[in-house]
Amino acid sequence: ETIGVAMSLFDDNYLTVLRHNIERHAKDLGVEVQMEDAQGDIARQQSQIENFVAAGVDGIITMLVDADSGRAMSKIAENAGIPLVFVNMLPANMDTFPEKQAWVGSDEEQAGELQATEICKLAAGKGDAVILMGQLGTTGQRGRTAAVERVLKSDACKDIKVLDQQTANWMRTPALDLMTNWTTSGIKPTIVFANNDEMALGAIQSLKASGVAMDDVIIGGVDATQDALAALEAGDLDVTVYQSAKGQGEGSLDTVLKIARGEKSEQRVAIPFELVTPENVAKYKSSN
Amino acid sequence: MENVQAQPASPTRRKLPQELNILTVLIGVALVFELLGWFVQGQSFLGNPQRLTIMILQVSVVGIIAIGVTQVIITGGIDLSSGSVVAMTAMIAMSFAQTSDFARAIYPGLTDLPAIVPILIGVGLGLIAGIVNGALIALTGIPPFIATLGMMVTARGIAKWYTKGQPISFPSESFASIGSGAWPVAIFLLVAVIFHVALRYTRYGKFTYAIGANAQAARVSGINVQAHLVKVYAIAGMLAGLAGVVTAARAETAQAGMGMMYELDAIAAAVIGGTSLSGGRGRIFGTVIGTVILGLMMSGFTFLRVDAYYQEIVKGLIIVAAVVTDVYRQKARVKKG
Amino acid sequence: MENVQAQPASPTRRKLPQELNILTVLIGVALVFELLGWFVQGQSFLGNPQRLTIMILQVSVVGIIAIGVTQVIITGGIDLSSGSVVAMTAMIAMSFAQTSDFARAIYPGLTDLPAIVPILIGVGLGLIAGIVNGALIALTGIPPFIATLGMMVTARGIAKWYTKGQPISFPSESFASIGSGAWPVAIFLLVAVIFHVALRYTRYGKFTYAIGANAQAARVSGINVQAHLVKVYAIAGMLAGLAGVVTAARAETAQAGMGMMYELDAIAAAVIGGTSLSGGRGRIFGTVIGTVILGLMMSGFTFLRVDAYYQEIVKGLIIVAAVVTDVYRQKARVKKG
Amino acid sequence: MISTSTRQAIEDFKAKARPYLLEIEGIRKEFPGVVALDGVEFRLRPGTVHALMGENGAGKSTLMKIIAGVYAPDQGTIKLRGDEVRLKSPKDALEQGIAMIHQELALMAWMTVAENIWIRREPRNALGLIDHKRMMANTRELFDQLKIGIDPSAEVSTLTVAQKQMVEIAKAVSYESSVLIMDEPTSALTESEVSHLFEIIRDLRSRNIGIVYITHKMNELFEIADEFSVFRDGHYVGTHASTDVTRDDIIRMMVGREITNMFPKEEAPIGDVILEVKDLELNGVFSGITFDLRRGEILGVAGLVGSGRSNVAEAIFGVVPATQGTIRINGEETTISSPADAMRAGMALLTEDRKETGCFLPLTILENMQIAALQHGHSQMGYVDESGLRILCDEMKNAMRIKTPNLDERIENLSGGNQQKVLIARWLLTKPQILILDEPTRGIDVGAKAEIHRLISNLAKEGVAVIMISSELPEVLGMSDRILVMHEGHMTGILDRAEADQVKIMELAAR
Ligand SMILES: Nc1ncnc2c1ncn2[C@@H]1O[C@H](COP(=O)(O)OP(=O)(O)OP(=O)(O)O)[C@@H](O)[C@H]1O
Ligand SMILES: Nc1ncnc2c1ncn2[C@@H]1O[C@H](COP(=O)(O)OP(=O)(O)OP(=O)(O)O)[C@@H](O)[C@H]1O
Ligand SMILES: [Mg+2]
Ligand SMILES: [Mg+2]
Repeated sequence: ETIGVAMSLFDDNYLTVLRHNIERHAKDLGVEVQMEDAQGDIARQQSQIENFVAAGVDGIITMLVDADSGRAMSKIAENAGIPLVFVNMLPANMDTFPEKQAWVGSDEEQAGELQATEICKLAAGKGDAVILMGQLGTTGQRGRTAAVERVLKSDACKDIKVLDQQTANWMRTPALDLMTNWTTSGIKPTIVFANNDEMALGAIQSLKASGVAMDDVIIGGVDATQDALAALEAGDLDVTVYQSAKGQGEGSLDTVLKIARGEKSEQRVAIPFELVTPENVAKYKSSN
Repeated sequence: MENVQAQPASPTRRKLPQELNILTVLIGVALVFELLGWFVQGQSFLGNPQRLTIMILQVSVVGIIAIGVTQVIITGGIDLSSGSVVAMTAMIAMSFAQTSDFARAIYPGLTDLPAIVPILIGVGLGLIAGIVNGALIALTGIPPFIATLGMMVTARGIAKWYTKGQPISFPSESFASIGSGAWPVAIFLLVAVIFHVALRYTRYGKFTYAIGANAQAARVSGINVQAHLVKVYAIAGMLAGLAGVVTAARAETAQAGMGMMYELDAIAAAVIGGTSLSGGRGRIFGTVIGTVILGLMMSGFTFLRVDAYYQEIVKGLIIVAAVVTDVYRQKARVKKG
Repeated sequence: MENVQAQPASPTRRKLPQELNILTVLIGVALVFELLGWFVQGQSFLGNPQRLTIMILQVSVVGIIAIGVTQVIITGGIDLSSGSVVAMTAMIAMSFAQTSDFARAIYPGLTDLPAIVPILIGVGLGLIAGIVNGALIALTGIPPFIATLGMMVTARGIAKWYTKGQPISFPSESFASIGSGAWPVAIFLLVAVIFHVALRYTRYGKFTYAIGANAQAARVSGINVQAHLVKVYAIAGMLAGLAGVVTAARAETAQAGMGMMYELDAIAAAVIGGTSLSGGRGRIFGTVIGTVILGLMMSGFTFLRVDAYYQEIVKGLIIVAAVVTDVYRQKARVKKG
Repeated sequence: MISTSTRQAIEDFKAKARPYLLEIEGIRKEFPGVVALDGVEFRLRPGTVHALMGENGAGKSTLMKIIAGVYAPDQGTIKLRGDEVRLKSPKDALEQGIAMIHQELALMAWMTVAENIWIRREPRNALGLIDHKRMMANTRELFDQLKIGIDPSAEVSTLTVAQKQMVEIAKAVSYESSVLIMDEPTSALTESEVSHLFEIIRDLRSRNIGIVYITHKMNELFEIADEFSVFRDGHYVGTHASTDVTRDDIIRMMVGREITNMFPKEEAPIGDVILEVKDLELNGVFSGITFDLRRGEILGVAGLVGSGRSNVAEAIFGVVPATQGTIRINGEETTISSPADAMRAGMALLTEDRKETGCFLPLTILENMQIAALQHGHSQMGYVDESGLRILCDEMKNAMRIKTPNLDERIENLSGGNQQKVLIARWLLTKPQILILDEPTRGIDVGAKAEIHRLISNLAKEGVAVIMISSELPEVLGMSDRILVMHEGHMTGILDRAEADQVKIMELAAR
């Protein structure tokens, strides 16, 4: 059996781990996978799925570039009668899935919510915050930022003031520069919400360089990458959110194979996010 | 002077020099894929009509852009803004193509509009972006690279700002239909034919080549160089707008990240097809072939299950190899006479 | 022949024409931010020495690239590969800079190496990429745009393939130190001074300008144009490699997505600084100013808390405005004589 | 024509110049579709000036480029001082002592005069850095020696064509090479400068340097050359001492037929005034230009290099519009702010700089020829009548004897003279009422020159009003009905054909 896997972006750390989990699992099962990189481009991803159809694969797994493009992808697979499983990103057309299609993943908003709730608790509901956003317009950036903002509106956390929010394009160096620009402009946050770990690490580097004690700021990321876990252990990072790449990777491959073989399967397989703190970090060090 | 005689060149050589060259490159690449197909996959690469359609379908948007970009390059300029203009026009056109079945991203009070309205809005916006590019270049004299780089950043910014990053989705059926089936291919080929004729047989075309060959001489020959440049950039912008509409219709969604790097693919298609970046030389037919070569690569890689990690490396090498081959074949042709 | 006389130019005009122009643009932009700073934030923008350092610090990587790119543009070429070369060299250099405190991404058996090893590997790899660019351009005669576009795609592919997309982190202290503090700024300025001298006071420089002004004339003057072009692209590649090392050291991690679009920022810095894309004109000092203008914008936007969604729009407009101003001031200067 | 001292010099050196400085045999060079040279031989003695003569496209420049290492020959040998050499690049040639002034100006526009001259040989200080001061001083010294008055620190782009030419000459001389090739060095110079150049050449000759001198100007041959070789259609015709032959002999060798009249000026009926120029002024460049022009009249414009003749022509044609003054066409005041305006008013301008403002090098001959005509008609709703134009252009090509296999050849591949003919054809296709020609026969061979003169004359007869700027006094005197003379941006007089002669013109031009 051959499964086509259309990933949104190869450069992303978390997605790399996810990809490797799919590959590993496929090897164990003796299934052949063909990976494609859409480089963040919806149209390219669409073409890749069409190319899979033309190449006659037995099933397709896709990590969407954007949730809203789900409908177009669903149509292509439906017309060709090929099973399609969306992994990680929740497609906008989840409720109207045709047959032979499913979603395996975790809800972006949950990540932001877990992060914000924990930070709010650590900060005792008050402080000056900044938000480091991912690349503007991406589903992760929107979902996670929206969840953080929602949590901060709640009564328990409404004393946390957001001083500014800017994008650092998911990357470490831009986050480093952004944070430095903030501190020199008189924005001295005690709380940093970062849409992912890389940006959190950039912020940490900047704050350390300007002599801020890491105990004085609370910093949260998402993804639980190896770098982030190390930072968490060192006490620099305060919280991150684990998204089970293993669960999603294996789940998506299992689901698509089930559909392809005509076995029964769920259309919605939710794999929850998990909060990672210094207390439980050891458990995750070997997970991703 | 009676004995003034140059050896007459073979007459065939005159008609399609660059295009024939690049056509053989195209055939060469296709044959390599075909051969590998039989060896590696045990099936024909070209023998699958569905694949052939998809091959062109997936590059038709880049192709539409490339036709405009080719004209800009012939004038000796460059257009880096096309990819961003695709995003901007896709977003804005889509906001007028949504139906009331879903919540509208912008203009909640809007009634459902016929598809032609968002299409014209998209194409019109592209036209305006192109006019701004052209006017900047022609009137202020700044290099096209910078003017269109500015537009690239600005248009992308507008695309993001328009809905604060939110994508806009679920257009009306009629709007989506121009992106479905073989429509994008048809639009691409129609545009190609129109501008092939325009460049070869009209004054517009002759002036375009003249400006690229020697702008000063063009002015002295009575051409209004500034006005003409505005026209050429306007057309390139308009085609980018059209490409934006087609992409949005095809994906049934518009988002700010769309069309990223398309400008480079479009320029690559034009140059692979024999358009000279120093201006004055190039043909639409060549650009179409260049575009198809890009499509061929994308399909071929998936077909041959080339590891995605290698795809980019191989793609880079093929682009360079195609142009090198072309350059050498032209040199060889010149040698042979 | 006694009456053959060029109007002697006023002697001051010769010395720093473009740079002075662009310096005033820089001062203009800075003053606007300063003014807005007082009005909007109630504090001085320039009065903060830390900000001034950071302003340059965050663009020093782009600046290092821009110095190489400037030289390429002076020859009439272009280098689109720098951003990708940054990623490739960052990845590979970093894999030799890791310590045994953490698991190594590649080469698990390696002992800890002194920082100079990964630095030389990074710079050397950049050099090789540059030589390949230069050799392709000089020997096959394909346009620089295409050769370096090929390298752009290929080098990015290599960066991704190297660890199958995995980032590489935790370098040795000594390696990280060249990216910390004011080191990147020092490296940037040192490189700038070296190539300022090289361009102005060595034959290398004269040949570079000569080739850009008139390659044919350079050839008949006895310059080995091909060999020289290889040199210039090699230097640009080497500087991109150096930039890759500095970025990796600064971020203490290397990732395949690094350096994205840096080539455009570098080209913009060069052109804002007065380097002509048609070749033959440009100076390192101008490029340094152009780089600082980019840094000023980044800092300024954050300082003024410009909404993230507007920033790109404003950035695009400023780039265009800077170059337009420059063009007009130059025209005015020419008018005055 | 030949002074006794020159004759003496020839005898002297014939005796001692046994081993040739340069010997060339059996050279063949082919370009796509054209055999530029075939079985060519050529020998140069030290201490002589050896002129190369031949029609446009005969292969003179190509042969010289082979000697200067620019092209590699397909066949044949080059011997330098008796030893066979292979010149792989201009660098090789320069290092072997062969320098060349190229027909197409080869300077780096954005560099200074000094940088252009010393490129690759810049003086360096103890640190190995370039010593700009010394470079300037060296340039000044060179210029003083050659009596050239150009600022060494000026950017080449600000120089006039003539000044650029002088810089090229100085640069070539500065190599102190033993073989110096000059490919039409005087095409952009006026008489006084030419005689100055000849002084330089004589000085070089006395230092035993071998000079190859290409020219289309017959009188220069007699004045400066010791011997000359003739080429025709890429073949070697023969070598003679310049004392042995007459002008007509040479022309016969070059063209293979007689040319009886160089200036076939025919009386044309002079009609009404068509163009009136009054007090035309361009700030700081020229002022007070007033004249009128009648149908059928040829108005010659003479003056020294840099006197502003080209600027006036460009102002009238709207390339750089005048800042003051009026232009009337057929009695009506007309504002001309761009060449398009001028063309609408029935004007045409053949510009002086073929490469910069004339040719579209990457385009074909056909495309080059038809471009101006496209402004008026030849198209319907933008759709160009290509076949109709092709017939017209083909006629032009035949009428003007443009040497090319066909119209789809790139103009780039034509010889300079043939390019010039294509440009003239371009403007004739617009059927102008007023034709302004700026150095129309620059770089054109005698045969073609006579043809162009006949053409101009015929046009005048058909009622076209012609303004002809020329630095060749015989041409101005031979062709014009009246002659306008300029000096440093001012008109210094208008002479009638009857009263004009060389002396009067020079008086007005140089005062
Ligand atoms: N680079 C080239 N490519 C193709 N054909 C060429 C090239 N250079 C010269 N030719 C052709 O070779 C022939 C000889 O040209 P060449 O320039 O040597 O003539 P010439 O004797 O110098 O003429 P002129 O007096 O006009 O300068 C011409 O027919 C010309 O068209
Ligand atoms: N591009 C330029 N920049 C500055 N000065 C110029 C430029 N072109 C011409 N000039 C000046 O204008 C004056 C007239 O030049 P023009 O070329 O009209 O003279 P000309 O009589 O036609 O000489 P030529 O024989 O060289 O054609 C000269 O003094 C020259 O220095
Ligand atoms: Mg010649
Ligand atoms: Mg003139």
